[in-house]
Parts: sequence; structure tokens; C-alpha cells
Amino acid sequence: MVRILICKFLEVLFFLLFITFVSFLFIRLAPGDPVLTILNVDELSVSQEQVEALRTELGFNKPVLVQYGLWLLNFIQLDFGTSFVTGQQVMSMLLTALPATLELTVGAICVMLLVSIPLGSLSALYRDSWIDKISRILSIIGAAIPSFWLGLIFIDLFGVRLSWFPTMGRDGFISLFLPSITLGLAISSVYVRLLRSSLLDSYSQEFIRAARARGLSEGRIFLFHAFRHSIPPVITVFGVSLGSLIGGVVVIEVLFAYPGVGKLIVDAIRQRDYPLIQGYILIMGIIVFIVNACVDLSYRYLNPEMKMKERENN
Amino acid sequence: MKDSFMYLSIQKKYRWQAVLLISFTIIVIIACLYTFLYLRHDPTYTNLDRRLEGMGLAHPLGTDHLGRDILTRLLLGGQQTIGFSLMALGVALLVGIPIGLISGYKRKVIDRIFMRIADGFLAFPDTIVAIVLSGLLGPGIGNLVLAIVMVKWVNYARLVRSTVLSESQKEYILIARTNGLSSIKIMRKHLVPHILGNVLVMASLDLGKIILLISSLSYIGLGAQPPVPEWGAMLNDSRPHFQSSPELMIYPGLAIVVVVLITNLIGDYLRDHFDVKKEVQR
Amino acid sequence: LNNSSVTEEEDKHIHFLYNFSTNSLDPHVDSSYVPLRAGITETLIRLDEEKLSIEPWLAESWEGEDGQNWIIKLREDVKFQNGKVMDAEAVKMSLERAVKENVAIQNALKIERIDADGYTLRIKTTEQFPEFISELVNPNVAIIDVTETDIVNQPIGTGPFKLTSFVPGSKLELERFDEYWDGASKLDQVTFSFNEDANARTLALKSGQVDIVYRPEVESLEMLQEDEAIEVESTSTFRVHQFTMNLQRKSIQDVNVRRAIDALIDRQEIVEKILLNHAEVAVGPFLPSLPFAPTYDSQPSGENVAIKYLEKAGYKMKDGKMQKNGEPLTFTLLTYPARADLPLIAQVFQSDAKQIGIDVEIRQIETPEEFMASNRDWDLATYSNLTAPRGDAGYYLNATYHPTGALNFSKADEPELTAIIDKLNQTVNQEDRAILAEQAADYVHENMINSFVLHPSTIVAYNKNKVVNWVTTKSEYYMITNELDVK
Amino acid sequence: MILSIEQLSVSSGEKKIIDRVSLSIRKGEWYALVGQSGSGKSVLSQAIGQMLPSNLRMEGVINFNEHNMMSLSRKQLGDIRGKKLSYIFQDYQGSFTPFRTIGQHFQEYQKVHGINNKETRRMQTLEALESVGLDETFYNRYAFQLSGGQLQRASIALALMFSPDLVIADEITTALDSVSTHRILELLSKRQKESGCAILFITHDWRHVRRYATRLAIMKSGEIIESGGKHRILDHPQHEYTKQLIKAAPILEKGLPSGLDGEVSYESTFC
Amino acid sequence: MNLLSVKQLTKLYNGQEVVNNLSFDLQKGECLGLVGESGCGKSTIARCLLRLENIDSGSIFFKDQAIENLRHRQLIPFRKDMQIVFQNPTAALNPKLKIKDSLLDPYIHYRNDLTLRHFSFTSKEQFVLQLLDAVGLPASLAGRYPHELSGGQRQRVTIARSISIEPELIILDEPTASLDVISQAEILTLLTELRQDLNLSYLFISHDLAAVKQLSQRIMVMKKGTIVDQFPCAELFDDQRHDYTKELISIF
Ligand SMILES: Nc1ncnc2c1ncn2[C@@H]1O[C@H](COP(=O)(O)OP(=O)(O)OP(=O)(O)O)[C@@H](O)[C@H]1O
Ligand SMILES: Nc1ncnc2c1ncn2[C@@H]1O[C@H](COP(=O)(O)OP(=O)(O)OP(=O)(O)O)[C@@H](O)[C@H]1O
Ligand SMILES: [Mg+2]
Ligand SMILES: [Mg+2]
Repeated sequence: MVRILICKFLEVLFFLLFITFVSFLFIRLAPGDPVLTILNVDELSVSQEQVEALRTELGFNKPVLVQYGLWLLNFIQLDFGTSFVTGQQVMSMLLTALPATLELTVGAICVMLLVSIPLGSLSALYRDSWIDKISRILSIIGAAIPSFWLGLIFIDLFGVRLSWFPTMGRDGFISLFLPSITLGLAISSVYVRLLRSSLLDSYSQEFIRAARARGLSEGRIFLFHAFRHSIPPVITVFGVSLGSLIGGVVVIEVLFAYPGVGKLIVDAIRQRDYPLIQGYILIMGIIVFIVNACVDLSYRYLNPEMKMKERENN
Repeated sequence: MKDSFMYLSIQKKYRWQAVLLISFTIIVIIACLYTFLYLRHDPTYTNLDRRLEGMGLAHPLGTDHLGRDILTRLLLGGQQTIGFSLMALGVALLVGIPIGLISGYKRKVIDRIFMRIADGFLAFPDTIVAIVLSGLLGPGIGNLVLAIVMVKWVNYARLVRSTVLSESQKEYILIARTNGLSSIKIMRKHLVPHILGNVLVMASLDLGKIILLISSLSYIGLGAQPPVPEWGAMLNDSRPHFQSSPELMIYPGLAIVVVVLITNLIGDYLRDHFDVKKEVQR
Repeated sequence: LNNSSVTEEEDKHIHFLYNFSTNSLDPHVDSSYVPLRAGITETLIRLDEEKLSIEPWLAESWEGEDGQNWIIKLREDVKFQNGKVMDAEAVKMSLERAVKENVAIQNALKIERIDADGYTLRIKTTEQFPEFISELVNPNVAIIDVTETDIVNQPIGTGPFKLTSFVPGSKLELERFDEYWDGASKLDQVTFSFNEDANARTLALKSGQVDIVYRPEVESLEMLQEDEAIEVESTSTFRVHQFTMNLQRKSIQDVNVRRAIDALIDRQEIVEKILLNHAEVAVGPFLPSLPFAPTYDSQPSGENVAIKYLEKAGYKMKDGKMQKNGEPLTFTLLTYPARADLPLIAQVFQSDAKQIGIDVEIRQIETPEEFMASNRDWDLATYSNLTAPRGDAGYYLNATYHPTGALNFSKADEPELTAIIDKLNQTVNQEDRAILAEQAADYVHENMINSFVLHPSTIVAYNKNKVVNWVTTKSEYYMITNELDVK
Repeated sequence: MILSIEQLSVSSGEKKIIDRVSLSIRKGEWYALVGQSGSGKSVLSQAIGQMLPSNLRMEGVINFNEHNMMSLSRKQLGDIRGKKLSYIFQDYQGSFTPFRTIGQHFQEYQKVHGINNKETRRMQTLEALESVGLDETFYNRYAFQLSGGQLQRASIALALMFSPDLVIADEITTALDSVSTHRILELLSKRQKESGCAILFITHDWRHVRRYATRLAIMKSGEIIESGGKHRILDHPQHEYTKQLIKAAPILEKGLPSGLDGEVSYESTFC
Repeated sequence: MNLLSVKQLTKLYNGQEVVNNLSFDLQKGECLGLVGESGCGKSTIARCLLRLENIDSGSIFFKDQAIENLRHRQLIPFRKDMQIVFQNPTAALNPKLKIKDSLLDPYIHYRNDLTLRHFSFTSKEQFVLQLLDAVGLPASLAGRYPHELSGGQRQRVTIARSISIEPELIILDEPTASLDVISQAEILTLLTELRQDLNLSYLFISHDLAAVKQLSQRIMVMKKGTIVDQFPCAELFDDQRHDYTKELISIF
């Protein structure tokens, strides 16, 4: 048990080192730096010596490896640095913005579940019926519509013409609707199709026939046998596509002026706010890692075979 | 998930779809070729006196906010968008397939190294990498392609690797080994044909995603540069006119939807096609 | 506008929508200047929007004949929003914090020492620095109570409104400060929110969610104007859109080529068709209404003029290309998307140049300053610059034309011009400064070091059935004031 | 007569999979169904319980226990299936839902057939497992933790739980090795004798027919080409195909063509 | 002369002995049957003999040469004299290759080291036809893909492939288990004929006593990784047989 914990710990450590190092490299090797932004050259007079002086002060003239080492040293002391632009602690900025993003993501996932579970199940259960055809067409079209485009249409329709929802910002529960519906719809087409095919796969399994032979009702078979068997592939895909979900959040946040980490990072990239970018990548990496660990755990729960094997190995 | 098919397993049903798909694709290709061979309008010619004109004989779809012909730009944009997506996909395939093959077949050290690298890459959310990378390297479609390759190759390497891992357990590979084939020959002769189907399916489904990714990055200003008429960039350009001339956003948006739809349909079609065969084999 | 008629009887409230967002409210650091703009903080000196010169604000008066030792007298009736009195000691601490927290401010103020005495401040600058007082207009030099703990999220200033809540990146809720020294506002509350999407801002005004919108989408103005209830105001700013010329490039070094480029820019059409008249054609860098802006003779422009200049420079049209010694004339033109009209101007220029056989390659970059400084393989760049942000020409001339200036992307090194600027830096008297600034501007125009396109306007749209006393300022510094009211 | 099938046809689109088959099974008998691969044996067996996939159409008459199976409602069918008519399938692993324990399968099975007391259900489950030689440690195990033979035994226990009138066993031993096969069939035969149910036994293996069946039918391309008593067919096959089939069977010792003396008693090797 | 001789072969999987200290000899031209219930290690032996799997201890002599430690290159001359036929013909044929290509696969790789005695041909097509003919398949199958064939036909193809380079030893790992009785009988007959025609040696693995008895001269009975009984075919019903053998006979 102790060995496994140590292994897991080392794995996390390796992982963190890897993503921070690679992102550090990319960020620092990319052209451009934030010195001119910091000095507000647009409005204040600055001489080239002052620019160089600041560059030296921030350590941009040191070799990348040394910079990384220094960053790592701070990181170990749980100091993620301060934003060049706002002068605030990077972590506190990210943590204040994170709840908004989480809300949006959870909202989107709820929409996704609300859409894809009924649609996917119905089209699998009534294969080739009109409902199946409609949901298939919808999901194919859904996969082809750019989310930002859909969002604009929603803003125009529900925000302006109908005035049902606010078009922007984060102002209570109601402002969550449009962005999370947009994002939710954008991702759900994948899951409708996935759930459908996964259910069909389950229904072609022998144990469904066996359950029928035992006289179980169709409802029971769906709930307790087929549906549960269909979840793992869906979860796998969820884990794998988490990255594009997080990316989708960025686009949606920009579109809806939603004050989450996505908007934060787009600004940070524009202003070359290195510590913030670095912190963002770190946090997202950790989130992806945690979610994927949960996905692994859920396998263990959903698939007793894995659970037992694990137990034997220990 | 072994067989995830969208359509009936009856092959006859595919035929009309195939016809539809092929004709769609041909239309798109012809349209793009048309502009390539014969441009009625210079896509970068601005004429501020004729901005935001509606449909008409001279400009079938009207003009944009700088008085340029929308149809020409739309078609040229098709070449850009599709061309660059294909390029990104192609490079990702060229990188991913060999690595996946080697790491799946050779296992041991190579595989372990690869798996670590792949894990690392997967830890970065792909869209984020693309955003950060193209944001940092500066806007420009070349950088965007590079960013997409960086995030996509891993998927192919993994797919190939897992196919190879499961295939190389099969007895025909054992027999090939007893028959003295070298690793390279086994890979080339027995494994490559096997993975191509899967890769093709995944690639055609990916194409749509890449098109969407390129245009959404262009939309938030990280993609193509003006006056290149990339569809996402066109959408971005037309954003200010969303209220007054919504058609400026409708055309490129619809173009994206249609092309992605086609690639998705092709992908689904291929997937079913390959799956049906598998069914028979079982 | 369905909600507009419903004005609350008991609660006077205005919702203002701004075009930038900020994640920090630190008045000394935040470069979006939101605390000042939202009426939380104030500076010692302010810009008089009518005369376009500086006037005292929290200060009462100032002296500084030698341009290095300054004496500033403060108003004695000013209180911070926490009830503390603003005296020289508090101002000193506030200034010191600004200098400490913000390198840019440190560079801009060049303060050597501050002494506080009752309501009098004595400040010594490190060198002779005539612009010192005008630099105090900078919103990042706002006066706050630095003894407060959470300056980033809860700054305490002297302005007419105090902060009640702040959602980073989203909005501020403000409430009237009853003890405001210049007469408390009649409004009870103000919401100051951000949205960076111009479309979304327009939509928010149309749907009645907000009352005042800063920079609505230009393209949608016509539609807004159709609405009886909406007033659209547009005021030219101190900003100029210019073509920066890279004087290190061979072809650009020829003044006739520069003149040809200048002649090719169809300013009138750009102003009319791209900015829809919400801009003023620019010949020189300074807004014509500024005291030191030179007057220019009208000059011929257009393709033919450009071709003439090019012929003077030795170029000939051959095979549809403008050529000299068999070398076709081509330009690489930089532009960046942060100011949406710049890429459009670039594209129009590209198209116009093509008509006379010049190929222009547009390269879009993200951070123009950094890129232009470190890469020199470009000929032209569209750039937008504040030319007299605090009513003084010193900043722009130093930054853009002095060989040591950080914004000297042309790499201009003209001894005559440098001498004028150096002299300007020694001159304290306002009239003399104006003359020198004019000289410099004339020199720039004469030698076509940069070419100027237009002064964009600030556009503000508001619900005129509700909002009273809104003023759109040229400096864009002052937005929420104690005068603002609702019907 | 437990089951009588008259003129049953099953078709998929235009193609006839089963062509006018008639067959009847008596109470308590062991009825074997032998035939070519793909001749429609499994389809026939599924048609009896109305469990055909939706793309197959069927016509004809199936009378089970005086009920016309075709005219029953879903609810009534559910009651018959599992209670009066039960199935054992070839794929032992697949007969159990992978994420439910053996005990849960038994529990659920009894619950849907009206046994409401949980403790009773548990007791009966343990008893049933006991009767096929599985002790209570198997109660909490998952299917993948059992060997093929053990799983088939559990399936048998499950199928015989409510003493059905007819058990349909579709190639239940082809996936098992010879030793396990033997044990399973011995067990099935023993349990059949105890409960008195009839068995429709689908197989490829003449040895099993010879040893256990009372009557048999031979199928080829969707038709029953020959049916009758075991000895009649084994000793005097009429149809050419039947002759071929019998001839092709591997023979270990000479002189046992009919299986008459195959019914020699021997020590049961299990328990 | 012993064609194959195995001495104290042991193979571990995850620390468990799957094949335990096993020794046997196989003469040239002989068919040796190996029976035992599933999971007792029969296939493992087959893989070890072909060196598809490294063994943990013991030695394998093929034509009196030890091959247990040879590397890939050094093994080639031995491998061309041994072939294997697996239980599941579907998995043993590459689904993406046409039958004729699968058939020619070994020949193409060993062609330079081979001198064929039984087959003589001028073109590859001819060779394919001869091979198909040898296992009683129609020539029309050559251009098809594996999934277009029935199980019995596929198994014949794998047998044809294994004899294409005229090996001396063929390991038959349950070649008939997945087939129906009629096909089974046909395959067994075919194998017998081929053995006599080409002078082959077989190691015939099965758990079907009847099949083994029909094909082999000697029988080995295996249980849990060890050989418990070994005898000439004629002595199958003798009294001194091992208990396990008796059980196998009794349940037959
Ligand atoms: N759902 C279905 N749709 C269409 N055809 C089917 C379906 N199920 C079975 N068939 C066809 O019906 C025929 C009979 O199949 P069945 O499974 O009953 O054969 P079988 O006699 O059980 O064979 P085996 O001995 O191999 O199990 C086969 O040709 C098969 O292809
Ligand atoms: N690669 C492997 N890793 C771990 N264990 C294995 C491996 N291959 C086989 N085994 C184990 O070795 C034992 C013998 O397997 P083998 O396949 O040789 O049996 P067999 O006699 O051929 O059985 P069958 O008659 O079912 O083919 C089994 O218990 C199996 O689980
Ligand atoms: Mg069957
Ligand atoms: Mg085996």
C-alpha cells in the first residue's frame, strides 16, 4: 500500500514537473515579453534604458533553465508568483475566477446530460424510428456548428429579441443559462451518438438476452443492465475530451464576457503575463489530472473485474 | 466499444448516402478549384464605395464591410480552411503513425518513453495548447497548424499503438514471426494495412474538429491574418456587423457547418464501412 | 427600450458599461484606470476638457519655477471615503506607494524626495522635468488612503462614489459618498460593469440592461440612433492612428517614397466608410484643438500624386508593377488586432497600393511594441498612439522621435528634431513649450517621418430619457462624476 | 405435450431462416436438436420464448402449456419466461451481467417473479447454489471470478429455480473442455430427473445425444429433415444428411455405432 | 533419430509454473498426440517449441541441435522446418490479406533457403493453386478475403500455408476444435493423408481423445503442466493406464 502511494506521488511529481517545464519553455521561448506592457508605453514616456533595466530586473536576460529553476524554487514554497499586469498573486486571481468557470462547466455538463441521456437512450431503444433519425440528424448538425456561432445566434435570439436572459456577464443564476446552454449543446452531440452506440452495443450483449430469458421487464433491463454497461465508454470519452471542453469554455467565456479563468488566460496571453499563463496551465493540468484519476476510479467502481484484480495484486 | 455505428448495418442503405457525400464533396472541391483557376474578383480588392451591398449580379452574395466580393472570399477561404486543416492532419499523421507503430510493436523501453510523453501531452488540454501556442507564437495560420499538430499527433500515435498492441497478440502475427519476417516487414505488411482503416476513420472525423478549431481560434483572433479569407477570420471580421448585416456572419458560418457536416458524414460512413466488415469476420 | 420608462422612485441608479475589463482595482497599478473612471479616486491635478490644459483638482495650486522643485498646496476640505482627512502626509504616502508599486509611474514621475507639511507638499524631481505637474494627471497617481488593508479589492479614495462590491473581470457596485468635498452626487448607486465585446455592449443598451455604454459597436450606431430614447455622442480623442515608417529600410529612406505613401492613404474615405465619420482626419500627430497643434495647408493626394512622387524617386510602372532598376517596390505592412480599425485601414491601403502596382504584404502581429522593437524586417506599421494624454506634447515627442525613446520604431535620428525635443525638455513656460511642440510637429510633417491617418472618436451612447449630465471627455479619464444624475 | 410448434416460419426480409417447422416436446423428456451450423437451431429456440431480434418476422403456431405464445401480452410473456420456460446459453460468461454478483442475479430473478422477502430469496438462492455444488462463497462473486464450468452450473441453478416446465439448453457445453462438459451434463441430467422438467437440448455432439436424449430432431437449412426416437434415428437413419452426420462423428472404440450401450452406468466424477 | 527432443522444459507465468519439468521425444515421421483439459499448458508448450516464448529452464533439441538460446537470426534455418496451425483459423489469417497472399507469406521469406520436393511450379499462381488443391479447396478461393470463407475452409487454408514450405514438423494446436463434426472429420482425414504424402511429423494437440487416437501413433496425457501418462496408441485401453487417462476415456 505504501509503495503504491509513493508511486502515485512520484507520478504526480513527474507529471507536474513535466507540464510546468514544457510550458515554461514554450512561454519563454516564444517571441515577445511583457516589459512594454508593464511600463505602459502607450501613455507614459519610457526610455530604452528603462526597458532594459526592467527586463534585467525581471530576469528575462537569464538563461531559460535558470529562470525555470528560480520559478521552481518559488513553486516549491507554494509561491506561484505575481501577475506582471495587476501585481496580484497569480493563485488568488485564478482562484477567484475559477468558481465562475466551474459553474459554467457544471452547467454545460448538466445541459449535456439533459440532452444526451434522453436523446441517446431513446434513439438506441427505438432504433431506426423517427426519433432516432431526428436525433441522429440533430447530433450530426450539432457537431458541425461552431459554438461561438451558435452562441451569437442565441444572444441575438434569447438575449435581444426575446430578452429572456442577460447577454453577458455573470450576474446570478440567470446569466448562467445562455453560456452553459451554448456550451452544453456544443458538446452534447458527441455524447448523444456515443450513448446511442454504446447502448446498442450493450443491447447486443449476451447478458441482455439472458436477462430477457429470465423474464425481466424491459424497463428493468434498461436501467439495471444495459444503461450501466454503457457508461464506461462515455466516461472514457469524457476524460479524453476534457481538454477540448476546457478550450470550449475559453471561447464561450470570451463571447459572453463571462469572468472566468478562460477570459483571464486570453488576456494574459495577449499581455504576455507569464506567471499567470504558467499558473493557468498548472491549474488546468491538475484539474485534468484529477478528473482523469476520477475517471479511472469510476472504472473501478463500474467494472468489478478491475477492482478485484487490483485487490489480488496488493 | 467495439462497434459504434451510426447507421443500420444494412449496406444498401449506405448507397444514397455515399452518393450524396461524394457529390457534396465534389461540389466543394469544384467550387474551390473554380476560384483557384478563375477569379472573377480579386479577393483583396477593397472598394469602400460599394461596401455592404446585398446580393446582386456583380456580387452574387454581396460585398463585405470593405466592399470585397463575399463569394470569392468564401470560396478562397474554403481552400485556406480546408487546405490548412488537411495539412495539419497530414503532418499529425506522419508523426503519429510511425511512433505509434514502433512503440506498439517494440514495447519495452521505447514504449515506456512514448507513454510518458503521450501522458504529458494529454495532460495539456488540446485546445488550450493550441490557444497558448498560437497566442504566444503570434497569430498566423502557420503557427496554428503547428499547434494543432502538436496536440493531435498523440491521438494518432495512441490509436495506432493500441491497435498494434491488440493485433500483435493475434496468431497471424505469431505465425509471421515463425516465418522469419523481420519486425519492419511485419509492421509494413501485416500491421499497417490493419491500422489504416481505423486511422482513416479517426482522421476524417478529426478533420471536422480541426476545421472548427482553426476557425474558433481565428475567431478569437489567433488564426489567419487579414486579408486572408479564412472562414473563422471572416467571421471575426464580420462581428461588428452582426447587428446590421448578419448575412456577413451567416455565410462563413454556414460554410463551416456544411464542410464539417460533410467530413463528419464521410467519417461516419467510413466507420460503418469498416465496422460492417468486422461484423462479418466475427 | 422597454425598461427605460421604469425609473425607480426611491433609488437613483445608473448602470454604466465599459469596454475594458480589469481583474484588479489597485488604483496605482491597474492600467484600465477603472477606480478613477468610476469616481472612486481622484488625482491632484486634472485636465480641463474645454481648454485642454491642466487645472488643480485635489490640489489647490502649485509652483515650480525651476522645473525641479515643486510646491503643491492641497485642498483642506477633502476626506477619504473612510472619513479620514486627506492631508499632505496621506498624499505623500499615496504617491510613494504609487512609485513603489508601479515601475512605469516611477519612470514617469522621476521623484527624488517628498516632504509633507500640513497641507503642503514639497517635491523634488531627479532632474529638470517641466512636465512633472501634468504627469500628476495620470490616473495611476490617484490619491488613496494607503493605510487600508485590501487596496486591490477595496481601494478607499476621495471620489464621489465608494465601492460596495467588486467582481473581478465583471463589475463594480458603487454607492454615493455623502461627504464628498465637491458636493455629494444625487445618485444613490452606480453599477460599473465591463464587456469587451462591442456587439454585446450595443445589445445590452438596446435591451435596456444598461443606461450608458462606452464605445458601442460603430456599425450598429445607425440602428441605435433610430431609437428615440438613445443619444449617441462622439468626441475626438488625443489618439492618432498613424503609419509608422521604418527609416532603416532602403526604399523608405527616400522622402519621396514616404510622401507617396502618405498620398496613397485615402483618409477621407477611411474616416467616412470605416469609422463611419466617428473620427477626424489627421495630418499631424496632435488633435487640431490642442493649443500646440500646427495648422496645415491642404495637400493633394490620391493615386496620381503618389505616382508622381514615386517617379520623382526614380520608380517607373512596368508590367503593372512599380519598379526601380528592375526591382519592384513592395512593402511589408504590420498591423495588430487590438484596435479593430487598424487591420481594416491596412487592408484598404493594401488594395489601393495594388492599383498602382505596389504589392503590400500584411503581417498581423499581437504585441506591436515588442515586435516592432525587436524585428526590423518591415517597412510600414499601422500604429495607434496617444499624442497628448495629459495635455502635454512632451511624452509623445520624446517617446516617438527621440533616439532614446521607447516608441521610436521608425528609428528616427534627426539631429534637428532631437535638438528641438531636448530643448522642450528644459522649458517650463507653457507658451514656449507650445511653440517648440509645434516646431517639432512641423518637422515631422515636413520630412514625413510618420504619416498620420485620423483621430478616432470616443463614442458613448446612453438612454437620454434617463441619464442627465453625461459628459464624454477627450481624455477618457473622467466618466462617473458627482454631476451625473437621472431624470 | 408441453410444447407444440406447428408450421413455424421465421424470416429475415425475404430470406427464410426457418421454413415451416413442426415439433412437439412431451413432459419431462430430453429432446435433442442436432444439425448443421447455421441451420436455424438457435433461432428456433429463441422463437419459442418470443425472443427473436426485432428484424426477424415469424408466423405459425407455438403452443406452450396450452398458451398460444404469439398472442400473449408482454407482461404475460415476462411471467412465463423464466418461470415456466427458461434458457441456458452457450456463452457462459455472457449469461451474467458483468457488474452484478451471482447473488444479485438470483435476487433480482426471484424479485421480478414475485418473491418479496429478501431473506427468503437469499435462503432459496443458497439452496439452489448448493444443489449444483456451489457453496455460499459464490454468492458474492462476480461472473469473471468463476470458471466456465462453475458458471454453467450457476446458470443451471438459475434456470431450474422455479421448476420450469421446459428448459432450453442451446449448446451449453461447446465452450467447455471435455471434463467440465461431462460434469455439467451429468448435473443437468440429475437435476432434470429431480425436477421433472423437459429439456430442449441443442448440440453438435453425438455422444451427448446418445447418452442423454430420449428423442431428437435433425435440422438442415431451416428445416427439420428427420425426427423421432433416439434409437430409431441413430440405428436407422433415413435421410442422407443424417447418415453423413452420424458417420462423421469421431469414434473412440469400435462397436458402438448406435449408442445403445452408451448408457452404461459409470461413476459420476463430480461432487 | 529424434526430430525433436525436449528435456526438463519449464515455463513460468507470473511466477506460476504453467509447464513444469516436461520431457518428451518426437521421432521423424511420427505423430505424437497431446491431450489434456483446457488450461493445462498445451498451447504454452507449442509456443515454447517454436521459440515464440522464452523458456525458463530446460532444453529443446531440434534435429539434435539446441535451439533454446538462439536469437532471431540464428533461428531462421530451424523455423523453416517447423510450422504451426492454431485452433482459431480466423485469428491466424490476416483479415486484410487475400488468401493467396497469406498462403505465400512463408514461402516468400524462406524462398532462398528452400528446396521444395513435392511442389514444383513455375509461377506463384501455380503454387497457390497446388496448395489449395492439396487441401481440397477450389481455386476460386485464392482471391478472397478470410471473412468470405467458412471456418473449415479457413482452417484448410492455414494448413495449406503450413505445408507450403515443406517443413519437417507441424505443431497442430487444436486444429479442429472450432469446427462442426463433418468438417472435423474432413480435416483429420486430410492431415493423415498429408502426413503420409509429405513425410511430415506432427505434434497434435487436442482434448478430444477420439481425434487424437485417429491421427497419432503415440499419446501423451497432460495434467496441470506435467505429463502424467505416455503410451502407444494401441495401449489406450490397457489397464495400467493412469487414473486421469481412464477418466478421460470414461467420459468419452
Ligand atoms: N438477427 C438475425 N438477422 C438475420 N439473420 C439471422 C439473425 N440471427 C440469425 N440469422 C441467420 O439465421 C441462420 C440460422 O442461425 P442460427 O443461429 O439459428 O444457427 P444455428 O443452427 O444455431 O447454428 P450454430 O450451430 O452455429 O449455432 C443463420 O444463417 C444466421 O445467419
Ligand atoms: N501470456 C500469458 N500470461 C499469463 N498466463 C498465461 C499466458 N498464456 C497462458 N497463460 C496461462 O497458462 C495456463 C496454460 O495455458 P495454455 O494456453 O497453454 O492452455 P491450453 O492447455 O492450451 O488450454 P486450451 O485447451 O484451453 O487451449 C493457463 O492457466 C493460462 O491462464
Ligand atoms: Mg446456435
Ligand atoms: Mg490452447
